[in-house]
Amino acid sequence: MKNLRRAGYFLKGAVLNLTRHPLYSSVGILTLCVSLILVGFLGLFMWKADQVIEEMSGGLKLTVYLEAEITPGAVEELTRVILDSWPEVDDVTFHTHEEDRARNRNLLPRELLEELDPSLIPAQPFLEVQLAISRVTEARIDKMIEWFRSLAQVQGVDEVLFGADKISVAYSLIQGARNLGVFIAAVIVLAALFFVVTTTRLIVEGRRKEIQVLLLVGATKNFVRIPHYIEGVLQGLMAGALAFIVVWLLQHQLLSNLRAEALLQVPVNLLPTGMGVWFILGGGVLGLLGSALGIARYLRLSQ
Amino acid sequence: MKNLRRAGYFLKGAVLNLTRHPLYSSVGILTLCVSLILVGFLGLFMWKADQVIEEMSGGLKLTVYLEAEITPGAVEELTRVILDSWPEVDDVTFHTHEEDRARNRNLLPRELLEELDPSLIPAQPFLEVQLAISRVTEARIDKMIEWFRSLAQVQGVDEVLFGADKISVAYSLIQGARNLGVFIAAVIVLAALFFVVTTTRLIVEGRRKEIQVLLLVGATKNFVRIPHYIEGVLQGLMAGALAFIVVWLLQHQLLSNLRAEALLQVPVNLLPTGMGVWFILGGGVLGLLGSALGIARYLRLSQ
Amino acid sequence: MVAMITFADVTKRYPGGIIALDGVSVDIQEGEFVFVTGPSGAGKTTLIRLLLAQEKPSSGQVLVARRNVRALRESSIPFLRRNIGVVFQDFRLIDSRTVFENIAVTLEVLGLPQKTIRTRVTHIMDLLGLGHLMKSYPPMLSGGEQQRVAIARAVVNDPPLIVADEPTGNLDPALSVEVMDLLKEANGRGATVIVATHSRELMERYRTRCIYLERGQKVDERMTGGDAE
Amino acid sequence: MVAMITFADVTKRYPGGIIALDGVSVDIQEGEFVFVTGPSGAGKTTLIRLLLAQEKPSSGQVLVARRNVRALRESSIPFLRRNIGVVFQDFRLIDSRTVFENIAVTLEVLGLPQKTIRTRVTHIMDLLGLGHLMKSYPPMLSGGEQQRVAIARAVVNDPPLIVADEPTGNLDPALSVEVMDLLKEANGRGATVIVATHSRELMERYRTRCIYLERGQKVDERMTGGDAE
Ligand SMILES: Nc1ncnc2c1ncn2[C@@H]1O[C@H](COP(=O)(O)OP(=O)(O)OP(=O)(O)O)[C@@H](O)[C@H]1O
Ligand SMILES: Nc1ncnc2c1ncn2[C@@H]1O[C@H](COP(=O)(O)OP(=O)(O)OP(=O)(O)O)[C@@H](O)[C@H]1O
Ligand SMILES: [Mg+2]
Ligand SMILES: [Mg+2]
Repeated sequence: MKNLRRAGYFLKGAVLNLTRHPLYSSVGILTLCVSLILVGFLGLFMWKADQVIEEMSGGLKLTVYLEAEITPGAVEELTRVILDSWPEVDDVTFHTHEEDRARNRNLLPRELLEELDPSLIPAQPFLEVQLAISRVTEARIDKMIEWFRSLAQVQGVDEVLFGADKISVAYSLIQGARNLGVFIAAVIVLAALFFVVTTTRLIVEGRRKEIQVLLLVGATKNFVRIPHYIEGVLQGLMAGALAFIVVWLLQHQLLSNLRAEALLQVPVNLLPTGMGVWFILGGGVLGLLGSALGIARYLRLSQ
Repeated sequence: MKNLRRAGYFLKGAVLNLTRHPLYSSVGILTLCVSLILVGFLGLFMWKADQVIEEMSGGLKLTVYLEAEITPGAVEELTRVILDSWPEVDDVTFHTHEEDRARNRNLLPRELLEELDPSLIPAQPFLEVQLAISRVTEARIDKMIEWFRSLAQVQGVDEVLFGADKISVAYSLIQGARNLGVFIAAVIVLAALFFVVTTTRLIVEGRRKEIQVLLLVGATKNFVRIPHYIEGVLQGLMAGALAFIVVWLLQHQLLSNLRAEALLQVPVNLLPTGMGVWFILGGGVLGLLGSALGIARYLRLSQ
Repeated sequence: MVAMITFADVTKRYPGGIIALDGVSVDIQEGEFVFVTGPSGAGKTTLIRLLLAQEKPSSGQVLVARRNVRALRESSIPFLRRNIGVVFQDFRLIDSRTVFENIAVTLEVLGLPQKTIRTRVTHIMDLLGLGHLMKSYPPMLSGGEQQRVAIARAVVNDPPLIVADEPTGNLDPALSVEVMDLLKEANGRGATVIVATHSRELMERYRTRCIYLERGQKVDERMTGGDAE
Repeated sequence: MVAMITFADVTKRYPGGIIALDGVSVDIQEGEFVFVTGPSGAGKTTLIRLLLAQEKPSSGQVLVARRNVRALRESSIPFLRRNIGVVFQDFRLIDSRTVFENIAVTLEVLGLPQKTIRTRVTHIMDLLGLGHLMKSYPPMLSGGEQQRVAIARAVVNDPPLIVADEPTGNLDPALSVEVMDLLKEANGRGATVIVATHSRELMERYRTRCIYLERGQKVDERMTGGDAE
């Protein structure tokens, strides 16, 4: 009963804080909101960037040349073994003798083709193995290259073409880009947290005298702190909703811009509405964290 | 004399503001600093990204095939005309008959080459025209494509190969990336400005009573405002210096990280020390802007 | 009677070197009514701060209700303060809360039910002529109105110890008398009351014990009032 | 003599509907010394706020040195205020500046040379017994010390008009007399002085004109002092 009453006073304190100083509450909410936009917007961009890199690099492929007389059963068996052994493999497709010839034709200069008997163009059936870069890990990459190299000894397999170097480099490139992304994300998240904490700290400073009064009339630190936390969470939830709307509008604008100007096949991968929940939750957590860090040092110093 | 004295009081007021409330001055400086880091660091990244894209796209090239019997004088003349007409052209290199044959050889499948008489491989001298993507503008791109197309009619020129489509798409891609960069930069700059202004506004709010006292004892708005501006500039200069140091360290760290992990040929293009001046100037301007915007509305409302 | 408050050879030196209290020893019994007086800067407010554990004595002991304030754990301080109703010299109202909320805060801290709070706050406000200011904010009040709000907040929860620092500095003579009567009544109900003041008028009106401070030292202690001396 | 201050049928209604001044008409001549008194909430502080152009009258005219305060351009207000030394009821000191700097600010605003400022501030501080507090900050001062700083700031530039709102509420009787003597001296040098106060002691000491306010209305006006009535 008494606890319920106390909870009521905490909530009331939070609402008083929120409503009685419009400057503080609007700055509080907007700071959280802009921070979330920064993090959310750049998160979005980085997430897409991962996709873009994956697409641009054309993925990592290896070609397993087969002997001309291989049976469909053996092909199927080989495909299964590859898929089962390596979760990194995204897809294995079989290409026939004719498909290979068509591919080789395309590699030849026009002038040459005119003088050439089509049957002279060499051809061979092969398996195209597509790796999912995002699933490739540093630890397994060497083992994988080794395994595929040894595949050449298997019955029915003629040769494995893949340039181990190329895979390593592409992998490194992607890893580098990802590192860069993490680095930038870290800088931005830290900056956002910094802004949220300093803003809260300034607001607490502006309320210094009021907090002192509360302490002087016998309020415990929790009596001061808990409404402040609740206020932070409430602000965060509002800021999260606001930020989601803004980021959604921004990316909408940005994507239609890109599509119009750059003739790009950007996927219409709009920010899913479900993300809104994450924004709001993130806002709440950020608000709580900011208010907690913002008041902590202050309360530790005051009696 | 009196003006000099007044200037002295303004400066004194600024120094008092700076020194008498460590929380406000440290938050002020750190906010400016983190804002500059955000802008500076991402500016740096975007600037490098431009370079990276330019390199990755391999640049835009066109090939002007020449007739076998063309004279060195005519080649030189043609090179000069191209370079003079199009500032977008970065470089024109002449490749002989033999070089073309070597290039074509590389395009052929191994199996085929074994059976082929080398002299059968067609070859032709050509000019390789390298475009500087960063100098290509939307307005001139169509005209340029037109001009090069018409080059085929010129004496000594056999054919111009360039896929107008490819140029357009690559150009659009780069343009899109640049747009995206501008978009992100705008978001970050706006966010940074927002944080600087709200922080100043909160600090002004914390000084509300003191400012009111000044006004009540007969201070003009300028007497309140000018020390505040000076304070903003001083904070900005300090923040600029600090931010430059941090960004320099960050990019140093980042580059050596990338180079180690990704085997990338990242240029050792360290942030030139001259940029420090820009950081400090930028800090000063941002500090002034923030303090001006932060106090403006407040002073307009108070009497 | 039991000593409600004991100052045993208390010295308070502020950072900066000013000695605000210098070897002060005082005993105040439960249920007493005491004036503390002395010129500006004598240490009256400092004495009150020590009672509230707002400051720690530089040397000597301060005991409030037999608890040594110096040895109090930080987490116990709020519970000490809940037993002391204080009228601060500079009022210390919360600018962003209404007069009603300012007075109610003492009771909310105690976790009393909303209804009790409403009754008690309304009652004390009417008593001090603040009834019509319920929803006003402190910056909108006159000096005397602010002072009465501070007084209302100090007495609303009927604390066993009431400390008033210059409680009538902004009140006209008629109101001053009313406020003193209010404190006297609380004293009659058993509360210990300490009033720090310069006002001779105030002290002359009542026959009570009066402690004289000067430059931080207790220089005199006697009964005041028309028939004293 | 010329009217230094004229209130002509002045009404001040605060947002919220409270009528703080209600049809007040008063003339104060150059060089006069006037008490304004009345119970808490009578409108004394409001009267002073109108003089300073801190508030605009709801109706009626306020003239200070023949300038209509209501018609004053915003940019002229600072120049009006430089001619009025005010002791605010709540002191209004700058917490982040030392006592010296707080007093000096009135002179800095006028653009006086540093040396003159130092001499004058030091002089007034000694006069009010604040000499040793030069480098202290207001939150470290006792109530009476703060009040004296506020008084020092109001008189340091020898303004033609001095307005003191309850200037002795936190001062002991001896200091109160000193402060009143200081104001009397300034008055003797030609300054017009207005003192708002509840203190009967204060009013009784001097034979001067006294204006009585009640609920915003001027209810009486007569000479005070031992030999009045
Ligand atoms: N926080 C502080 N830091 C430094 N000195 C202080 C502080 N608080 C008070 N003092 C000094 O201690 C002395 C006593 O102050 P105190 O406030 O106790 O006086 P007081 O008796 O209440 O005076 P008044 O009647 O003027 O209110 C004063 O000289 C004052 O300057
Ligand atoms: N800013 C304001 N907003 C609303 N009402 C106000 C404001 N300032 C003063 N009042 C009201 O106006 C009335 C007169 O206030 P004023 O401060 O002039 O009284 P006073 O005579 O100075 O009283 P005291 O002696 O208590 O200082 C009071 O009832 C007060 O509540
Ligand atoms: Mg005191
Ligand atoms: Mg008043």
